[in-house]
Amino acid sequence: MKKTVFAGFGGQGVLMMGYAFAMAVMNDGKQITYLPAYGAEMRGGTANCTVAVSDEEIFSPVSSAPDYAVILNNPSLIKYESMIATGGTLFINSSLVTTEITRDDISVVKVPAGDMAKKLRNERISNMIMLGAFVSRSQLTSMESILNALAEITKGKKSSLMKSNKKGLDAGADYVLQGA
Amino acid sequence: MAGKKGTIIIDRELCKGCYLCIEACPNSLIGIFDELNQLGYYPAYYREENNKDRECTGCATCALVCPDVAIEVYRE
Amino acid sequence: MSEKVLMRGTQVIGEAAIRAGCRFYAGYPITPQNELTECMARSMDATPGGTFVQAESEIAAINMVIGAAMAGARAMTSSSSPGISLKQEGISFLAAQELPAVIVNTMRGGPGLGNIAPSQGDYFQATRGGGHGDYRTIVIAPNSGQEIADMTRTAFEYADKYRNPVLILADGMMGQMMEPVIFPEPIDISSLPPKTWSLRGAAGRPSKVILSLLLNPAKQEELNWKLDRKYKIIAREIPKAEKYMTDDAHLAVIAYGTAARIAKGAVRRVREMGLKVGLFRPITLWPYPSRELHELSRHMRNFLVFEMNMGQMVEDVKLSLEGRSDVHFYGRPGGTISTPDEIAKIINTLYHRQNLEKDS
Amino acid sequence: MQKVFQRPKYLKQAVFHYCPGCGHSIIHRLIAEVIEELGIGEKTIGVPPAGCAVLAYDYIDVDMGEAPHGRGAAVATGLKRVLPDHIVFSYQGDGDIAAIGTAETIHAANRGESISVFFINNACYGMTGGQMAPTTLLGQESTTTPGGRNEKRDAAPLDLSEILAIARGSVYIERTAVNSPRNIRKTKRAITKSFKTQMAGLGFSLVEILSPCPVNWKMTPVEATKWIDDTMVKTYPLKVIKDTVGKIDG
Repeated sequence: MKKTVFAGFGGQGVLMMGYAFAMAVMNDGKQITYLPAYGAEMRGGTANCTVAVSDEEIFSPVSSAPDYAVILNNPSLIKYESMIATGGTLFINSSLVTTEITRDDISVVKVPAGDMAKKLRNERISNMIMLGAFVSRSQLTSMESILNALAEITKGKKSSLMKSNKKGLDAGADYVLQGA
Repeated sequence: MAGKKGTIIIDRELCKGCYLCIEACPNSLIGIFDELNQLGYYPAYYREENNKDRECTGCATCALVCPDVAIEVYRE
Repeated sequence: MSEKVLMRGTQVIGEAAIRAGCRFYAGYPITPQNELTECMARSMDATPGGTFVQAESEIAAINMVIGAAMAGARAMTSSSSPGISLKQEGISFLAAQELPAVIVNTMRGGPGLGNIAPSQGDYFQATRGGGHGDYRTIVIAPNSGQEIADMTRTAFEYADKYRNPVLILADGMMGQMMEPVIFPEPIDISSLPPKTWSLRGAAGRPSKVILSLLLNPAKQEELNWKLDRKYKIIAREIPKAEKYMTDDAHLAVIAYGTAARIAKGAVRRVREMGLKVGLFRPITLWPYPSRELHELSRHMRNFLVFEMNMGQMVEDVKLSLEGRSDVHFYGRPGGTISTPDEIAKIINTLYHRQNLEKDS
Repeated sequence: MQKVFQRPKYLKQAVFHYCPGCGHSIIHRLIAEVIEELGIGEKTIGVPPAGCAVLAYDYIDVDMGEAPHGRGAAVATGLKRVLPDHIVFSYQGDGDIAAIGTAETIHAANRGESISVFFINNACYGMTGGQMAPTTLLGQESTTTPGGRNEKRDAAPLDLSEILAIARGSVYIERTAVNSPRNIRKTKRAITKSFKTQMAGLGFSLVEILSPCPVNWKMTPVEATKWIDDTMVKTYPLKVIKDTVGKIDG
């Protein structure tokens, strides 16, 4: 059983990352649960979701000690850093997350997703860059599954969207492979 | 309506004695019966025997205002 | 259409309802179940003969459901705790008029307006009738996306079969969580048995009336006896529970819905530690699966009730066990969600305090 | 001689439980007559209220489904939406429609639900013993306005029909009375028009009917009919309040 938290502020595509990941894992034939945190407010504030992946029945969809955390803003880092399980991995968008990380019992993958997205001339794909990095490092699913899931989710939308999504995913994956 | 002849039948057991029909009858042909009915009211009755001068025309105004559908109206 | 899809609990209810032949939905916005109302708006538009009404209040919504049920449609409304309180008048009428309908309560935390976090604070309201008068609603408490899909259909079937309102008791977590679901095939509503009692106009038959005002006490008593006989039949026919690792257990945790998932995780943990603990999960809350629970007390003397409230179901557990076993309780109210670790600790402490390890 | 007036086909053979001189049974009869004349008896469904007319189903011989107090328009909405080819009417007293059920009524009107609403205004809560209703006149005594309705203490009467006329989905609203032969005939025409409006699927229609309640008004039936003419119509003038339907055939 592996649990991952995706967190940031609203509008960063946090829930989309979790959803695409959950769908990819489901299509891989594994058990999954996806639990979005929902607030009374519709805009602003923090957004997060928890995805649990397992070969067996999943009991609690909530996680008090996630194995992975993909963090896109400072407030979320403060909230989740202490919760990550020992030996777990923390992914941060280092273009936005500037708070110092104090734990030394977890791995930290810093991805300057914001800057990378800017370079790719599409600031909206930083979540895809983070997702690419996460998938590449965690190996919880394959890039192919993620692409298929995204294609299913964006079905009926502009094909350029899928192209830019792929660009982001690849950039994130490459960044990790080059030894971030 | 001259010449038209009509008549009414009041079901005394349906009548609750509101006497709206008495008020409504243009020819004052309805009266109050002096015996209680089973509901405990003095029912309205058609004064058939007293209408030599003013005859019922079957205009049905009495039936129209009767809240208890106690009146049937016949006309030639 | 046995395709696996990833879907939110509230939307699963909506999709399953349409597939179960639901053709009338009226609702009013309230978090955390708005996706269900929105899903019904889209689905009913796309379903021939389907009607969606966004009502002006919860009260209006349940009363529209009364009208639709009188007309013979499979009808549903949904809300969350405060809105369900408003619907209770209508639910009482549905029970008295013996009208089938499905009501979904995605429970939230606390009395009053409370909060929108998952909770199980409406157990009493759901299982004791909820509104005025001597009646019962059938209460189903699913704990997974798949069970929501399957039991939503069951809810419509029970509603029609027993001519009684059926409540699907979920909570914010059940409603918001996405899980893979395989939906049952849609039914053909023309194949459903005709509702000869419904109001369709008095063509070729005497007129009839569906009412609940019975000024004659003898008639009222007659209806109440009739309802009571029906409830006894329901209590015999449909109680349902899941047992998990109870065969050799010295202690069973009793929990439903979201709490049962957390409890199952906890049972798994303490099993790894060598503790003989199982889980008893009621799936119908009314009628309560008392007989099955009673059976367990033949070889178990300790039960731990875990609820996301301060101890409501614990009363049904005690009634079922009739003093044959020790009943312990742990709960957290107000929308707080316990973790499996937390429950595992409670189980561990209880297990050793009761000297259950010596039983092995 | 020919029988020219008799109990209509859709009125059951039953003795009304209403007090002497009550307007409810006149209105029941008119509805039954119109249903017969329009030939819609086999596809009409009525929704009776809580209040004196709660037993309307004992008299009007069509399918009837009872609504909780005030919820008639919502129950009628559910019925009509499932059975769009049927004729659905709700029968509601002033407390039912203008106090507890105001929201359901206004919104059904605003949605333009194709239903007929018969709003019986007797300026009091009849069944519960003559308390103040939202329609009680200023100065009128009731068991809860012992010194007469006082605007400061008890608010002014609610002109529900006028409010409903503002709702965009209402197409025909008329106020009539059943206190005289002439008004009874007018009321019947209004009921007919309301049903025809529904048959044509034109939208929400309502007939407000001023109806005598001699017992709670502490008057004789004849005095009560006169009180409507002399006093009640000053607050509730008899008129067509809204009509976007115009002449309707059939």
